Parts: sequence; C-alpha cells; structure tokens
Amino acid sequence: MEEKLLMKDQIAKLYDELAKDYSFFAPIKEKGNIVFKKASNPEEIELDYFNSKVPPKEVLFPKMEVLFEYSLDEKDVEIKERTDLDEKRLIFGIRPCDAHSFVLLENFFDFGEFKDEIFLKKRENTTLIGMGCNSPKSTCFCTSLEGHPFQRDDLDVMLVDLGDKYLVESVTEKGKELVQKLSWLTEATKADVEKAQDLSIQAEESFQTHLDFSNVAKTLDPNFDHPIWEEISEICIGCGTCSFLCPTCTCFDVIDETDEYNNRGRRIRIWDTCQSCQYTLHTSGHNPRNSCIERCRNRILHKFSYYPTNYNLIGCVGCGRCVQLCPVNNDLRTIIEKINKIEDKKEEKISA
Amino acid sequence: MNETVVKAEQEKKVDEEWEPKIIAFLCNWCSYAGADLAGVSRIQYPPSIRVVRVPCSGRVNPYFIIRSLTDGWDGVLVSGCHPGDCHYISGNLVARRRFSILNELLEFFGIESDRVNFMWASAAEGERFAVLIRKVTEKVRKLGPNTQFQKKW
Amino acid sequence: MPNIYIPLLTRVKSVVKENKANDIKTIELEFQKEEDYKNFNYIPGQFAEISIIGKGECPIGIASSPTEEGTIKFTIKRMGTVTSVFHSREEGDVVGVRGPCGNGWPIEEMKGKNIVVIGGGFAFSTLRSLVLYLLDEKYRKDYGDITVIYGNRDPGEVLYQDVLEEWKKRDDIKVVLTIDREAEGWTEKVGFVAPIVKEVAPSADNAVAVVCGPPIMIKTTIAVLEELNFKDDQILNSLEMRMKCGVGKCGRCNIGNKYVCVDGPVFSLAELKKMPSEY
Amino acid sequence: MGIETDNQEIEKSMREVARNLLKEKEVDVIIGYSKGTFPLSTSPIMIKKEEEVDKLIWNNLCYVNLAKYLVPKIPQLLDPEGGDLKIGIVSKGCVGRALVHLAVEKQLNLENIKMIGIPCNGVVNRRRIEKDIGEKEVFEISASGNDLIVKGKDFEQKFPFDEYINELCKVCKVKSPPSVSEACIGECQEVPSIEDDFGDLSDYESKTTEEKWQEITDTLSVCTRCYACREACPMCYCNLCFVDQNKPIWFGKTTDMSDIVIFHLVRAMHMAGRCVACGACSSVCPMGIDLNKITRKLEKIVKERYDFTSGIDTEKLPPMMDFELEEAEEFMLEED
Repeated sequence: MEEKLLMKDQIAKLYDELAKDYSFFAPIKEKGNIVFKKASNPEEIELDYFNSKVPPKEVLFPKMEVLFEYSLDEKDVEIKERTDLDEKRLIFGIRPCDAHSFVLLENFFDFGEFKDEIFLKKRENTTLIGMGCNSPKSTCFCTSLEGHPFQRDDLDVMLVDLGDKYLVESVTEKGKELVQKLSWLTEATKADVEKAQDLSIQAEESFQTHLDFSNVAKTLDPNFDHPIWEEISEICIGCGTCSFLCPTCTCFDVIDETDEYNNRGRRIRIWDTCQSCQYTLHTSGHNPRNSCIERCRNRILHKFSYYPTNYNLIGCVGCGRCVQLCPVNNDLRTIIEKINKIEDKKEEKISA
Repeated sequence: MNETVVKAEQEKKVDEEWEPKIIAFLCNWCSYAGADLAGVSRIQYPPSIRVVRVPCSGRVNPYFIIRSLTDGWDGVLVSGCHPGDCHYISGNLVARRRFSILNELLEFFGIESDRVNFMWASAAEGERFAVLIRKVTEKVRKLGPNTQFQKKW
Repeated sequence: MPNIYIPLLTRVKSVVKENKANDIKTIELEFQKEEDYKNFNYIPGQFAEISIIGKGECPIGIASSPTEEGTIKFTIKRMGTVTSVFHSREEGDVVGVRGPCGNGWPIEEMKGKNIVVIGGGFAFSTLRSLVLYLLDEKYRKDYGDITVIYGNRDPGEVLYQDVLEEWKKRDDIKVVLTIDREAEGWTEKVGFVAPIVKEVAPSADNAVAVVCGPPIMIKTTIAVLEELNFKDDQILNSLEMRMKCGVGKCGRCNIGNKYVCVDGPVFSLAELKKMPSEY
Repeated sequence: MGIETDNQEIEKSMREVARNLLKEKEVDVIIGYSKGTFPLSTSPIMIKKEEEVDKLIWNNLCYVNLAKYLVPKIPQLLDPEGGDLKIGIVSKGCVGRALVHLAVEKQLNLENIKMIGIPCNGVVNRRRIEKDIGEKEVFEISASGNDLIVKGKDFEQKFPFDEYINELCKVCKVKSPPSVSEACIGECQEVPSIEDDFGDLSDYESKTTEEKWQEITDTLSVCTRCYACREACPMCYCNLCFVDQNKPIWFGKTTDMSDIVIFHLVRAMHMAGRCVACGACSSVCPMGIDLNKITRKLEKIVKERYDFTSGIDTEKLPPMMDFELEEAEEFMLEED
C-alpha cells in the first residue's frame, strides 16, 4: 500500500532523521502565537493547531531579506551575491491553504520576463509536508475557492491526523523519495485510509463560511468607480495587518542599509503593504492612491480581479487570517457578499 | 557578583587601553565656546569626545542621540547653555523637557542611560567643561563598549 | 538565472548641467564590463533602475539613443534622496544600472508613419532618445515626416540644446520650440504647448503622436490632438509611477492589472482609456 | 458588568441619544460600535440614518478608539466642500480623552462634535483570552456575575472579568468622558486632577537595566513592523511618520531587534504627554504584543514630572509644548 503510518511519538525520530538533511521548519509556539520557524528540537513542534498567525510564506519570503551585499570604498564598489539559496528546506505541518498560497507566489514571482531567482530557487529547494485540517475555523473558506482542508495537490507529502497517529501519503516524486528514506514507517491499513477519508468529509461538512466567488472578478471589472468602495473602506484604519499576514501578499519595499563605519552595506527588501499611504506616493507629492478608498479597492481588486486576469487564479486561499486579525473587523467575507450583491442589483434592473 | 559582571570585569582587564568614543553635541553659543576655552586654557581632558557643533541644544533631536547609539558610539553627550542663558531664549528649556523624557524612557527600555548624558556649560566654564568630560568618559568607560544597542549585521 | 535585483556597475563618464536652475543634469555612464554593455540592449522609451550603491535606486528614462554607442545617458532632476546624491556624482564615480526595463516606444509599429513628438519640460529625455534614433541614417528611411514640438517654462530650461541645434539644421525634421512667456533673446514661439500644437496642426493621416510631459500639458495636448483627428491608438504616452523594483515584483506601480514598470511605461491613449484612472 | 446583560440599559439610552441627535439634525453622522462578525470582535460603524441607529451596540469588546476616525479625515466625514460634518461619537472615557487632547493640539474643533458619553468598566483583553485558551476556537462569549464565560467546541471556560480586562482598564481613572465643554452629552464626568501611585509599574521598575532590556526585547521580538499600533492610535496622525522618513533615513525598517526597539522607543517618545491610555495599540496588535507598560510609564513620567494628565483639560498645555525656567533636572550632569 502507498500510504504509511507515522505514530505521534515518532515525530522526534522523524525530526532527527530529516533535520540532518533539511532545515526543518515547523509550527512553533512563540509568545502565544504559532509561527513557522526553524525547529531546533522536536519538542518545540506544535502540531495541535489551527493555523499559524504569520503565514509560512515567511520561510521563503521573510519579513526582511537581503537582495545582495556590497562593500564600498572611496571609488569602488564590490557586489556580493547571495550564496545561501541552495539550502534545503522542509516545511512540516503546513496547511493545504498555505501550500496553495505557494502556488500563487510561484506564479507571481515567475511571471513575465523577469523571474525572481531568490524566491524561486528557495521554492525549488523546499519540500512541503502538509497536514490536513480536521477542524477548520469558522472563518475559513478555502472550500469556496476550490480548495479543500485535505487538498494534497500542492504538497509533497500529506499527513492526516488520525488521533494517535498520522497517515502519510506521498504526493509528488520529491515526496515519494522522502518517504522512502523513512523506511521505518509502518504500512497503513485500509481502515486507516478509510478513516482519513471520513475525516476529510467531516471537515468539509464542518465549514460554516460559504462564499460565491464565481462572479466576483466579472463584477469587479466594470465597478471600479462604484460607491461600494466608499462603504467598504469607511472604517478601515489603513493598518495593513490584512496584507502583512496574508499568505499571498508579496509587495515589498527596497532599502539600502549602509554600515558607514565599516564600508559595507546591503540592499534589502522588507514587507510592505498597499494599505500604507507612502506606498504609492510619488516624489513630486502626487499620490495615485491617496485615500483609504483607493487603497482598500486596490487590495480587493488585486486579489479578486487582477490575479484572475493575469494568472488565471484567484489571489486568495481562504485561510481567514485577514478576517480574524483585522483590528476593525472589516470582514473580507462581508466585503465579498457586498460585491456579489452589486450584480444582483444590476440583474434586477435588467429584468425590470 | 553575577556572571555578566564578572565577564565585564575580565573584558576590561583584557582591554585596559580601551578608550570610549563619545559623540558630543555642543551648542554653538555656550558649550562649544566653553570647550574652546578649555582648549585655549590648556586644561586637560580625555580625548574621548568628537564634537558636533549645533546652533542650540534645542536643535538636538532625540533621533540624533538614538541613531548615535545604533551606529555604535559608546556614549552621547549633549551640552547647552545654562537655563535662562539660551541665545534663543528658550531652546535649552525645550530641550530639557525632551531629555528628561528620553532619559527616563531609555532607562525604562533597559538601555544603559549612563551612555546618554546632558549637561550645561557656559562659554566661561572651561574648567567645568573639562571636569564634566572627564566624568562622562569615566561613566561610559565603566559601561564598556556599546554592543547591546548597536545594530547587528 | 541571474539575480534580477543586482545592478550592473558603471562609472560616470561625464556630467552636463542642463538648465539654469541647475537642478537637472545629464549623466553619461560607461559600463565597467564590456559585455554588460553588449547585453544592455535597449530601445528608446525604456528606463533603467539606476542606483547609488548605499543610497538607493530610482527609475529614470534612458536619454541616450541606442545609436549613440559606447555609453548610456540619464537626465536626472534633483528631487528626492537618490536623485540628490546623483547630483553630487563626479567623473569616475560608481553607479549601478539595472535594466533596461519597460516596453519603450513601439518603434517597430511606428515604421512607415509620420511621427509627431510633443514634449514638455524635463520629460523630454526619452523623446531625445526617440528622435535621435529616428534620425539615425540606418533608420531614417523607415519613418515618414518627423515633427518635434518642445515646450518649456523659460529659455533657461531648454534641455539638450546641442542636439536641438543639430536637428534645426537638418531638413528632414521640423523642430518647433516654445516657451510659456516671452523672454529676452527668444526668437522661437511663445505659448503653451497645446495651442502651439494647434497652430502647427500636424496632420493625423498615417501619423503617431508621442506625448510626454507634465500631467496638465498631456491633458490639454490630448484634447488638441483629438481636435486634429488623432485617434486614441495614434496617441502614445509615457507614464510615471512610484517604483521600487522595476521588474514587476514589488507591486506598487500597478494601474489595474498592468504594472507600469513591465507593461509600460508607454501606453497608447486607447490602452489608458481601458485602464482605471488611478495614475 | 459584562458583555450583554447589564449593558442593555446603556445601549438603550445610547441609541436614544443617537436617534435624537440625528432627528434634530444636530449631527450628520454618528460614529459608534456595531456587532462584529465573530465572537470577541466588534466593528466601528458610521451611521447617517435614524433607522440604522439600532445597529449601535455597547459592550466590553469595544476596543477601537473611535477618535482615530476624526484625525485623518476620511471622505465620508467631510461635506461636499471638504469642510467638517457635525459628528456624534460614542465615547467611553479614553475616546473622550483622545478628543479633548486632539482639541488641545488643534486637530479638531469640539464645537463640531457631540460626545455620547458612556461609562466604561473595562475592555476585555481578547488577546489574553485567546492566548489562554490556546488552539481552540471561541464560539460564544457571555458574562455571568463577575465572570466571562467563553464557550467553544467541547469546552467552556470561565475568566474572572476583573482580571481579564486590559491592564490599562484596571487602573483607569477616567471611565466616562470628561465633561469639558458642551460637546459632552450622556454620561460624562468632571475629572479633577488624577491621583495615581503607578503601583503597577513598581515590579518592572525595580528590575535591573539588563533585566529590563531582556524583558522588553522578549516582548517586542515578535513585532512584524506592520505599524497597526500606529494606525490605530488616535494620537498618531503625522502625515509622515519618523520611520517612513527617507530624507535622511534615521532608523532602519527591518525586524532587527535594535530597529524594533527603536521604533517603539521613539514612538513612545512622541507619545509622552499625549498618550490617552486607551490601549488601542495593544488591542489591535496582530501579534498580541502588550505595549501597555510603556503607556503607563509615559503617563507616570508626565504626571510625576509635570503634573499633567492628557485629555482631561482643554486649557492646560501638554508638557512637550511647554517649558519652565525652574524645573527638576536631576538627570543633568553636575560637578561633584
């Protein structure tokens, strides 16, 4: 049988074996928040969790990343490229929605003539061991976006929590190789597989949020100047939490940092957000997105209109982070519902 | 004695020669002239300070002080005219309020507030200037090199 | 796959002060490595991310034409942090260049057509590149009549006076210069660009108008061009946007689903009308 | 006390006041709180029509400081000419303080504002509750006696209300807005000079410098530099924040420890004598960082040094706008 079993008390063994070859990233509790961090010992790993607060994009697209370093002297500059991109990484316990976000990120960084080697190379050297969501949160809506709490397509290896053990299923070649290396895994029985299937159905049925995305892109396109944007942005305070902690947001700022006393420096990128008013501010003082209205609109359109147009994918994975963490509870689900209502009105007009 | 103190003691012995580097923002009208007077009068004081002349102690933005620390200066000194003597009437009084709050906050954030020092010195107080520079240098020397707050690369 | 964020290193070959106010300079750069220059294949209208290593980067339109061999030129107005540092650069200083970025003027599609080049102020840099390219003996025969209308606030602000003089001497190009208000010693036209365009009245038949300048000039000029029967797809524009990466990754320069840095900066009016007015 | 039950009276009178204000055209818009989309949340709301007044709610989860909306004028709060609309604003104590202080800083005109005063008995510290229940989802929160009852799938947990409100609320002395002008209607109070011993800080302040650094860096280490604290703060209304300045770049924007500490240190610096201790910064932090200690320290500094409490007096100048010739200067270097 393809499927294997991993006992819960064998996590340490798994860690010990894989941490030799990989940088082992796993959900770890830090100050009450789950985050994906390089685990230094197997005890840190926290697998009984909903989802991490900071999305695992952080592993490949960190909050701060060096683009290149340089040394400076009077008349010369020497540029040092990054050499650490070949590090083999393993993200253990990633949720299917976040794994799907990697597909979006890959699409984005690979798009067009210019390819972001820093991200893509890291992605190439990363293996994803995902974990099915037995109990999705009430704010989750991945099923509305063709996702599924047990979606395996975007993972290399899929784990399903069966209570005292995990069902291990390799999805890609990369995953198969990795599982083969773990020769001590026991065979799964048919009952185990069936239980996993039951859990999958249970999880799917437990979803409370169902949104209709089928017409969102089509509705958004002609409604750029619709008054609904004023309504949506009314209470937004422009903090950018939604985009900082969004698994699919990729915007960054580029900054030069110089250590003048040691004649060296680095050009770095840090996360940025389209919700900040400095984001699009021209040097001349002109700002194309001068108020919350335009900025909120840009975020929604980017995810639900520009993404579909450019990559044929919706730029949202339904993880619900922005819903939970928005300080003013400007709920994305409500926004989508409002957008869907725009069309209803139009249809009424036509029929009337 | 706890471990860190012991370690600091050891380091000090190894680096007996270590001379702190202190950045000094001196107001143009009093303290800078005071420093000048100390020099002209040949009063000895440690060569630890590097002077930045500013128009008034009120010109010293707390950014200057904090940035100096992150850039790795071991100490910061701001000196202006005595209260009431400000060339711009109240610049030093405004500065004093700022410094009082900065001083308390630095301590509160666990940044060795002895690294950041404020003083008044008039143009006639060459002697006082030298004495206080000695005092600042000793204070900072006791703390050792500034590594805690310096930006890590 | 090269790291797209690493600039190629060049050195400043010459610096020319362009205006009386001395806030515009043209900097000529020479690549440190010969092969870098060979790989730097650009067309007029493209831009490059030029950087002072240690200070930052900014997107600047390439002012030189690919026909001017050996070096590339940028005309830089002193505005922000990076451009201010550029103004203090001297011969031999190191400058980083990343690019070429953007689409540039559609020189292939413009073949066989009459070209009307309308520029205002400092935005003339990529137009200089374009006109020089069109006038090159290799390419001149591919294009029809060339009309250049170039407006400025006052005589001291007119850029590229040397090339303008040369163009005026030629008979295969019509050059119209104008300034906003009369000034001593000025013998050319006086008036805003839009009315001058109306006066010159270039024919819209088989023509392409290339418009570049401050927003208000673009707005008024487009109105005039429309009066002259120019269609939306006959009017080309080059947009400005805040940029960081220049390669479509940092996200900020989008107008709708288009990124100005890779899909632009050149858009026809027809394209612009389809895009949301968020620029 | 509590989430729903005892608030009904307050809610009822608040809605009545709001309805009248709108009916009499005394205000054009009411800013208040409405129900959130999941437990432990509430959402600000702007109400322009009388019939929508019933959407207003009041409970112990109303943590956003509504005064924020009055500073960066959002288009909806402006009339067609760009002037100010008359605004009614549901004000608990700290919202009132923020409005008063903003008036002192000439950021708004109290004549255009009606504060609908509400006695607040503390905002539930939702981040702490979330932390304490761990990886579980809350379905319902209610109050019973002095306890908060949090229910979820397969669990029910009690939290003593007095303990699980924000640290700042525990020591809050201005529970309903100060009645400084005619702006205040509803429940308001005369706020005389405030006495506070800042006993809650003594534990921390008795630590050594090194321990303090440890604790501060430990607390701040999860900061992602999203600046939600800044954006939620009613006093952070600068057009260009010091971290965003790039001419020159004073401080780094990275998540290096020193950069993070600087951001919070300098922000604190700018808040001295201005912070109204609403705790919005901590409530909105997505990473759950507790900045309340810093807030308290700021209050303490200005109270002890300059006998000033922000947002209770429209006449008195804030300490950073003022100076005196004779003043304590024990921190200045003196000859021995």
